[in-house]
Amino acid sequence: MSNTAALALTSKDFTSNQEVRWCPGCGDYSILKQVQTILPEIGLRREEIVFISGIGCSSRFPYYLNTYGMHSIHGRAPAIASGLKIANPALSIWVITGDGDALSIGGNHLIHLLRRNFDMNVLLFNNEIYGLTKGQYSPTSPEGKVTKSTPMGSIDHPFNPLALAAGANGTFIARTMDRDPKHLRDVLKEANDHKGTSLVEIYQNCNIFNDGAFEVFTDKSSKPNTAVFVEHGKPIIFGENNSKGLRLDGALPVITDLASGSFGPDDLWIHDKHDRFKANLLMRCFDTPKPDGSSLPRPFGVFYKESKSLYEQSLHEQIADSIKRKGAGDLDALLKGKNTWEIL
Amino acid sequence: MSNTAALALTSKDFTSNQEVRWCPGCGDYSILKQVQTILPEIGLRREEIVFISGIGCSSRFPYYLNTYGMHSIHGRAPAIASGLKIANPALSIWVITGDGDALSIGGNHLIHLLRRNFDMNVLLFNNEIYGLTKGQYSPTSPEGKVTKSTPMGSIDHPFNPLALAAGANGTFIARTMDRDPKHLRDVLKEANDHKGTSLVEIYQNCNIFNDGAFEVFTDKSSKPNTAVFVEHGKPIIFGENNSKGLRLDGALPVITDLASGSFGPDDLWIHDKHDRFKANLLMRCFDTPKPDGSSLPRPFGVFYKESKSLYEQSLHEQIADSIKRKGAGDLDALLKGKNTWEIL
Amino acid sequence: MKDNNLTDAANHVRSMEELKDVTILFAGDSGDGIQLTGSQFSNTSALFGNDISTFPNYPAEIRAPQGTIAGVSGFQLHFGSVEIYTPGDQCDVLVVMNSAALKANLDKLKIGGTLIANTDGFDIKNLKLAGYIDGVSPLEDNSLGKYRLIEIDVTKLTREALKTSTLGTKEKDRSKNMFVLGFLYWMYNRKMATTEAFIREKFIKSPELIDSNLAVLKAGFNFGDTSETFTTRFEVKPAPLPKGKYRNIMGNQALALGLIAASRKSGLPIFYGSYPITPASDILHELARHKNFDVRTFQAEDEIAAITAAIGASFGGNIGVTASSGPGIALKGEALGLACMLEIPLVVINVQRGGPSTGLPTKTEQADLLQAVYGRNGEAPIPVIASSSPRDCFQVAFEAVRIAVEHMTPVFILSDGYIANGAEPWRYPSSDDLSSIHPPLLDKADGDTFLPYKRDEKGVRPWVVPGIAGLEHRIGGLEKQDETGNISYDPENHQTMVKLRADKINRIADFIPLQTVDQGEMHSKLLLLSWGSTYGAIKSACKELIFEGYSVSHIHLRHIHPFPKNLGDLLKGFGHVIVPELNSGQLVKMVRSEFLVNAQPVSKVKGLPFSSAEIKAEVIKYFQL
Amino acid sequence: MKDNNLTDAANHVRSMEELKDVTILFAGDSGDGIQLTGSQFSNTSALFGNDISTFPNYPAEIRAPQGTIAGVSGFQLHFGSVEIYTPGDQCDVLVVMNSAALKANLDKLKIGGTLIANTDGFDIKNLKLAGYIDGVSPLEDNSLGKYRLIEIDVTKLTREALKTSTLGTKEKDRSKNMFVLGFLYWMYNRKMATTEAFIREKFIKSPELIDSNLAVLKAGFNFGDTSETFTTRFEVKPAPLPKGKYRNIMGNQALALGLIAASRKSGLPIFYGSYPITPASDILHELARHKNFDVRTFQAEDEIAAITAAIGASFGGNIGVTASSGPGIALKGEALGLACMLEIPLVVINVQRGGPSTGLPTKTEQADLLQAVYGRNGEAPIPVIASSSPRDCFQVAFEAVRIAVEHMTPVFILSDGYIANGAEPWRYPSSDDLSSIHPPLLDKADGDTFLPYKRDEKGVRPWVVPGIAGLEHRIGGLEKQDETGNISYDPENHQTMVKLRADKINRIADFIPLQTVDQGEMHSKLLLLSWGSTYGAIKSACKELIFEGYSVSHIHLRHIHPFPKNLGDLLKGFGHVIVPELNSGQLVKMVRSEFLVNAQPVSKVKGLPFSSAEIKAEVIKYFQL
Ligand SMILES: Cc1ncc(C[n+]2csc(CCOP(=O)(O)OP(=O)(O)O)c2C)c(N)n1
Ligand SMILES: Cc1ncc(C[n+]2csc(CCOP(=O)(O)OP(=O)(O)O)c2C)c(N)n1
Ligand code: SF4
Ligand code: SF4
Ligand SMILES: [Mg+2]
Ligand SMILES: [Mg+2]
Repeated sequence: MSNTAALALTSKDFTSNQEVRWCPGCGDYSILKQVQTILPEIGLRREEIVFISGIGCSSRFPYYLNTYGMHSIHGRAPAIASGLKIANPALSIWVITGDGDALSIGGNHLIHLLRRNFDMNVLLFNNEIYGLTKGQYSPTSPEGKVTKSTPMGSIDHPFNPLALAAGANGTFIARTMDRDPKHLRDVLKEANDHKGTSLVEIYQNCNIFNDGAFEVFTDKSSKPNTAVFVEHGKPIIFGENNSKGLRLDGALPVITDLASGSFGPDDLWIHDKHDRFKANLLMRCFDTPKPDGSSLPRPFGVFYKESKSLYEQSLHEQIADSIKRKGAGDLDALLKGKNTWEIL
Repeated sequence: MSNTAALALTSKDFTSNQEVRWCPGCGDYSILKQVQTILPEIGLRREEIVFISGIGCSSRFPYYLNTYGMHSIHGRAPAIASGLKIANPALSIWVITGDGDALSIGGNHLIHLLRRNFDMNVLLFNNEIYGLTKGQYSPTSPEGKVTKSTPMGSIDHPFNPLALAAGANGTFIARTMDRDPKHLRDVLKEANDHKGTSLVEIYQNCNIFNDGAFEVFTDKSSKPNTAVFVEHGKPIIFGENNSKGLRLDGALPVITDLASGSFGPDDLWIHDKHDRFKANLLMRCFDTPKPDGSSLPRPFGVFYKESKSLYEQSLHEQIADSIKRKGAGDLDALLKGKNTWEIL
Repeated sequence: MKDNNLTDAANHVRSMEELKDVTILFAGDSGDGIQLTGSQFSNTSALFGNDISTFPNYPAEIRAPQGTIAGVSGFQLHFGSVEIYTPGDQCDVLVVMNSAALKANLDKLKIGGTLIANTDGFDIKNLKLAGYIDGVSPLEDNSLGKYRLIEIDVTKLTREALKTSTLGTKEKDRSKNMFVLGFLYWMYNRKMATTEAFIREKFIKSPELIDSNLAVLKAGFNFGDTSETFTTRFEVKPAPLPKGKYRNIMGNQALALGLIAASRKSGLPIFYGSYPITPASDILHELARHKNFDVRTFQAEDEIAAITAAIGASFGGNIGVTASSGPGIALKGEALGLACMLEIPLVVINVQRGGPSTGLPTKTEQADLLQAVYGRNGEAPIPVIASSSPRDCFQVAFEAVRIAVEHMTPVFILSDGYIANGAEPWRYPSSDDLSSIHPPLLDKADGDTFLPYKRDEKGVRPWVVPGIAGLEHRIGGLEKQDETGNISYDPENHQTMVKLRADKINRIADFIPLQTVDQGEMHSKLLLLSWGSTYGAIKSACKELIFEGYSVSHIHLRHIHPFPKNLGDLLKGFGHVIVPELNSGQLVKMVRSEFLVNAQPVSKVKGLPFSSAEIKAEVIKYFQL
Repeated sequence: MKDNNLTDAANHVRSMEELKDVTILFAGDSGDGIQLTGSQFSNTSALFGNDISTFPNYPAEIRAPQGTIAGVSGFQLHFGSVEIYTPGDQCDVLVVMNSAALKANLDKLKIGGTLIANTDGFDIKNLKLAGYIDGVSPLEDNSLGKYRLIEIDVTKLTREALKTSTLGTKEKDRSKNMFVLGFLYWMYNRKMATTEAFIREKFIKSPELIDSNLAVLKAGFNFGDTSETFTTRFEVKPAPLPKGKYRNIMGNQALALGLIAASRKSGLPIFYGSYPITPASDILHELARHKNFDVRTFQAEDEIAAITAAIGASFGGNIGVTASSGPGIALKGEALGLACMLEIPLVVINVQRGGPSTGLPTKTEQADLLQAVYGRNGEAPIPVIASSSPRDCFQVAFEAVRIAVEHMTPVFILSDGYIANGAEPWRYPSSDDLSSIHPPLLDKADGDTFLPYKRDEKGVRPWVVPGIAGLEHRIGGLEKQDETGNISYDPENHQTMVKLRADKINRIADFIPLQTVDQGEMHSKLLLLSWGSTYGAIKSACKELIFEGYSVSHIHLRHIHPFPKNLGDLLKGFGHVIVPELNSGQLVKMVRSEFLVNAQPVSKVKGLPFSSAEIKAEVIKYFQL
């Protein structure tokens, strides 16, 4: 897999001839654009890249990229991608999935992919709704959500997708949003650099069936107070002109007013993406924050990263071992077996 | 659902006329016995209890209990139980499942059951192997496990079932073992008392295909050093004549020698089953401990308990509400609809 | 109707002309409110007493860019003073709100038909988006000479009508469709009361929008009335439908109502486990609105959870129902086997769509019949019944529950996208008209040992719901011993049980009506044998053919497995049998194998329903041989 | 063989008698090493040159309590100096290690047959466990007068043979089965070398066990030799099998080898995605042992992941294979539709078992045929081929890969539990004997725009594996435009594609052998038409019937979809057609519908194979009509 930095490709090279068919204003457009922007920067040729998706609005994604791709069936992209990765570990594989595709019908394949730790990237477009089927609630929709299928409000307690990924022993867990192109690009690149299954949850606005689901995080006025962007090794700071920070009181994250002066940056929680438990604390900051900053903000960024053996690598090592020990398979010997006799 | 303490039933009353068909020495026998022992003690009539299982050796369980039961299909017991609970919330429902049934093919149904929080008990018989199909590795088998399907050792990183349950927002998470009847009974009773989905992982020895998988925890000589039994509100103590304890150094559990005297019980980690993060620390004590007690022991007991609205309750409340608001459905009005005309 | 009606209409005398039936196709951008316009005209016509049939044709599931062909939404309405069986083959009137709508639908307009075009939708931008590359408007290049063209700048006239309104232009333009609707009400001499009432209710929260929409609606009507250009109005008298009370109903809605009615008539709650999928989702949406009927809807994590939850609910004494389409049905095979083995009531609805795989999710097809009959491991027979029209869905749902509950078996309902979204008048029954359903529930122990698989004279086992003292029992997916239900690996017992399960299903034939001939003689040269949504097209084709003197008959099946007992004998009465299906020939396979008749397929696999013209052509071709 | 052979043998003259063929059934507790004893005798006989056929019959999947009927394990061996097609209907010799084994199998012993009983297995405890409630031993109540009873206290003799050994009694008793084996080797005049070698290899790690087992084996042999009671020995000469090199092979093993061979002959690695299930798991176990053939085995989280991973691997240029049984196959329907739509190579193996639902997991059945042919949503045709015997599995697997790869399609292989675990001699090919397989791989852009769904003369699209510059493309489950593969909702295109996909499959008939008549004339009164594992029983029945002068022929299908081109014509040659199947009549449905012949089913659904006697009886019954 060539990593020669500059193949002199541009985002155009990654744009297919297919007309993009999302609703005007859909968050998917921004994600597509950012992906097309970083692909030329990660030093891969088009033919080395494969996008595998399930079914959903988001899953139309592969058709719009001029790489190899498969728009498969609902929820099964992780399994298909696993088989493909085993067939050819050299490929750079990107799984595109939605909150329904990944967490409803595809939940089992996702958690097994995460535990096996194939080297690939999973982009989970979370719009907290079933878009393609025209607006039923999804496993990430907030409780009480009124949709076509829940006229009196949904009664399911939603998943916390990142906590679920952590519970499944995911080795790279991150969150970003369609409305913050730079952050989106940075997280995608870091995900791509990770050797292992990188799960990136992307908040994506469905302006037709769930418009404004994430407005509190994306709206300029509230964003500073409601969204905190964590960086490895740096103190966790947010708020208007970084006036606030998070401190850890035991296992309890508390908001700290930096303006007051009673606490300085060194008193703050320094984000360590290698610390499973602190990462878990971040993922569990999940209550919808008040715009005024009086409540814990929703964290974005790379929460957790761990290095662990890759499934496809171990598999091919076993093949190599067995060839080393037994020699490359001899078909005639195999057909012959142990006990034979001849009739003359 | 009658809770009159003594219905004067005995474990005999809960024993069906079907001949038990597990291998001699299988851990399932002990679990069956303990279940038959506690059932008379939880104040329910036989007819109020339903056991729903999937497929696997463990899943034969319902046939041996003289209650209502269904031996369903592989992995689907949680979904079947959900439908049954909605049909009749008064029933006491027990899902019986194995590590393959629950975590391999049934993984998705399990995590969705946990997040929805139906009021039922899930007993996960974990023998770290596929017993019924004669010995392939399972999602809980340790890495490198040599089985029929992995002659060179398994390359899957196993699940940590309790961590997965926590990631899925389970509201009651516990671990016990076939070889400790009293602990097993206590945990089962507490699980039954919990209003919500109670997940109980039970270490179960498959003496035919995976004999001794848990010996280090069950064997008298090593048990004191390798297994720690946590109790809510009590310091975490283990070791030969309770000579050791666990202390928390930040998020790091450390073994403390109580004999030395430098630390007393009050310095120890007091188990709080309502603390999600400390519970998570316990669940993550997952490396196989050395018998000599030099490494962290494997915890047993009720790790986490949280109270949350029940799915079936919310569903029936919505029905009641809607009847209150619209009145009990009037079929003729429904058939008539809004716009009608008559032809004379 | 005869073409000349409209062409006559072209000479400039202000006159009122009577028509037997009219087909109008409303077409425009997804955003143009086409579906609303169409359904309003439909309701008004129905309430007026016409017989009607409608066919909404949505763009493919992903919203396509505005103004493009892919973004065109259509609503076809066929109404008349005679009985109507289909939404009409070709249209008398085509309403297009933009260039793409014209390009996509012109072929559906009869020669001499009326074309109403919103000129504002034919600017360069729209022309290009629609793929008129050279940017020349078809309205101007006299390419439309074969039609009666009515050009209206709807946008301009709408804005004018709202000069005084304080609304923004965007809001104003949203009521464009009302202008068109008003104009057509004038053209077909309709009252606007229903639509006015609808507007008042819909916009109850903003009086401003009520006023604007009413104003534009009226403006459209007056535009026809005042403008000199339009000289002819048309009249379509009420249809001589059977006496009774009527309403409009769509297929999926009728399925939901049928289930609720069956719930009432059996005294058991409906449990509906489902995972959303086009075009089945609306059943879930409809049922979720009727919780006050003790309907329990469960949006499951996938189709397997949906059906297994339904099985669990049936075990608990509810009527377990699940529905899906295409790939979602394929996922239910294993669980269907379990339901067969348990012998528990279950209704599985397949609202068929274009396949294979994800296929054509928004298009219609009948290609899942053999899957319904055979798509399981082992010998697992399941009754299969199919609905023939939107209103028939009510009867079929009711019948499916009856069979499932009274015969303790899963039952397959086959509907399809065409029926699901289509609408027609329904002479709705009163609850008393509906027969009651008798579940074989056993609610107390009768002394001697309880045998959960002991059968009654119908071959049906008792339904025992957890909670009853003394009847505790275990059921499961392994082969069971006759009567006791205990696990049994005995070879003879297995053969017995396979036979008992099959007999139980076959005996359902004793509890369903004998097959009737829908059209034509009991003996004729050619039989049209059909099932499902092709009913209307074939019925009207057959009617006309008989009228034209052909020796042809029509048999339409509701019960496909088991077949009605007399079907084999009926078939003997015909020289030849052809089986029109929206697949590559599936029912025809079953009939050939079952009755060894040389039935021949007539296949259409285009994601679209048959037109009666296509059926007629096939038959005439046959007679010319 | 004729019964009297054995009964003659009963008069007490020490003699050597020659037999054409013998059927021995070894039966005992799961723990008694029955399977090992049986397979050792089988190998020895095969190596000696007999033709053989074996049928292991394990207890149901859960280990049953020792000594009970449910715990009985059986191994039936049929060997002869003539060609052998089945494991034998009834046994000449029944070896029982305990009471339960006798009770469970006595009905399989011929009148006058030899019954070898381990008396130690007939104590009160064992009798009660076996259900001889009154505790009276059948060995003592003269109820066995119809048989030649040989009582041996195997346990006692075994321990004696090991007097000097330092092993514990438990270990000693474990070699009981060797005593029986040694005795039978004496009885049938066999060399023990193979078994001795086997013992030396098996216990290589503990010389003690080598010695003990060898000692007991010899003791058993000598027991026959020395004891006066046994006067007759039997001789079964080598069979006149075709010249060549032979080995024994079991069905699942042969499937694995066939896949690996096809991998070599196509130059593509095998990817095997599977989720364990009885009786298919052994294919996974076998393949996992051959990683040095670059076989990639993936134990997936469920059957859906197994097949979709295989599809992903095929997309990546591997030969994607998946296997399952019963309920596991039912779960693969949706993904099969995707593979159809993608037009990608895939092999799906169904080792059928008793159904429906979980059914009879360890028993055999042929009831998944129609599921294989029709069990998907939409028009999704897939080639279906079936193996007729353990060794035939090799050819069938190889053929399936050839079709999948050369025609870019998923292919169904139907095997069953009977074939999967049965063994027979196999004249194994050399790699050069195998034709090579030609995947339509495209490995570089040829200038003009690449069309992933442009077809060759066979109707097959190119296979382009990710990694090739200039050929980047997207595939998916939505209907695709002809040639380009882009998403298309065009009605005409859909019809075209449905037809193109069907034609491609139908045209495979041009690339498979014409159907031959296996036995009998091309024209006769009665045809036995069959498929799959019933081959042996029907072949031998047919042979005998023809020998006895009946006008009967036998056609056995390997290719079920598409049928061989000449099948229809062949069928015309027979007065009547009967179709014996281990289901309620499935192939018969296809044949009736396809060829309108009045073929009649012969059904057996007991979880057991046909005996040739049953087939003969059916035919004779027919001729008596
Ligand atoms: C087996 C199957 N079940 C159901 C569907 C219908 N379906 C298509 S996409 C979808 C969910 C879409 O939601 P999500 O995954 O969040 O994607 P989004 O459209 O929101 O991007 C569903 C239920 C299907 N295509 N296949
Ligand atoms: C759909 C389906 N797939 C596979 C199987 C085969 N199968 C039966 S049980 C089982 C797994 C058993 O393991 P586990 O769940 O751990 O139960 P145990 O036998 O160990 O108690 C499998 C793969 C099946 N019966 N059905
Ligand atoms: S429905 Fe929602 S998610 Fe789908 S394309 Fe439209 S805006 Fe985007
Ligand atoms: S195989 Fe293992 S798990 Fe199954 S019954 Fe035997 S010992 Fe128990
Ligand atoms: Mg979504
Ligand atoms: Mg297990």
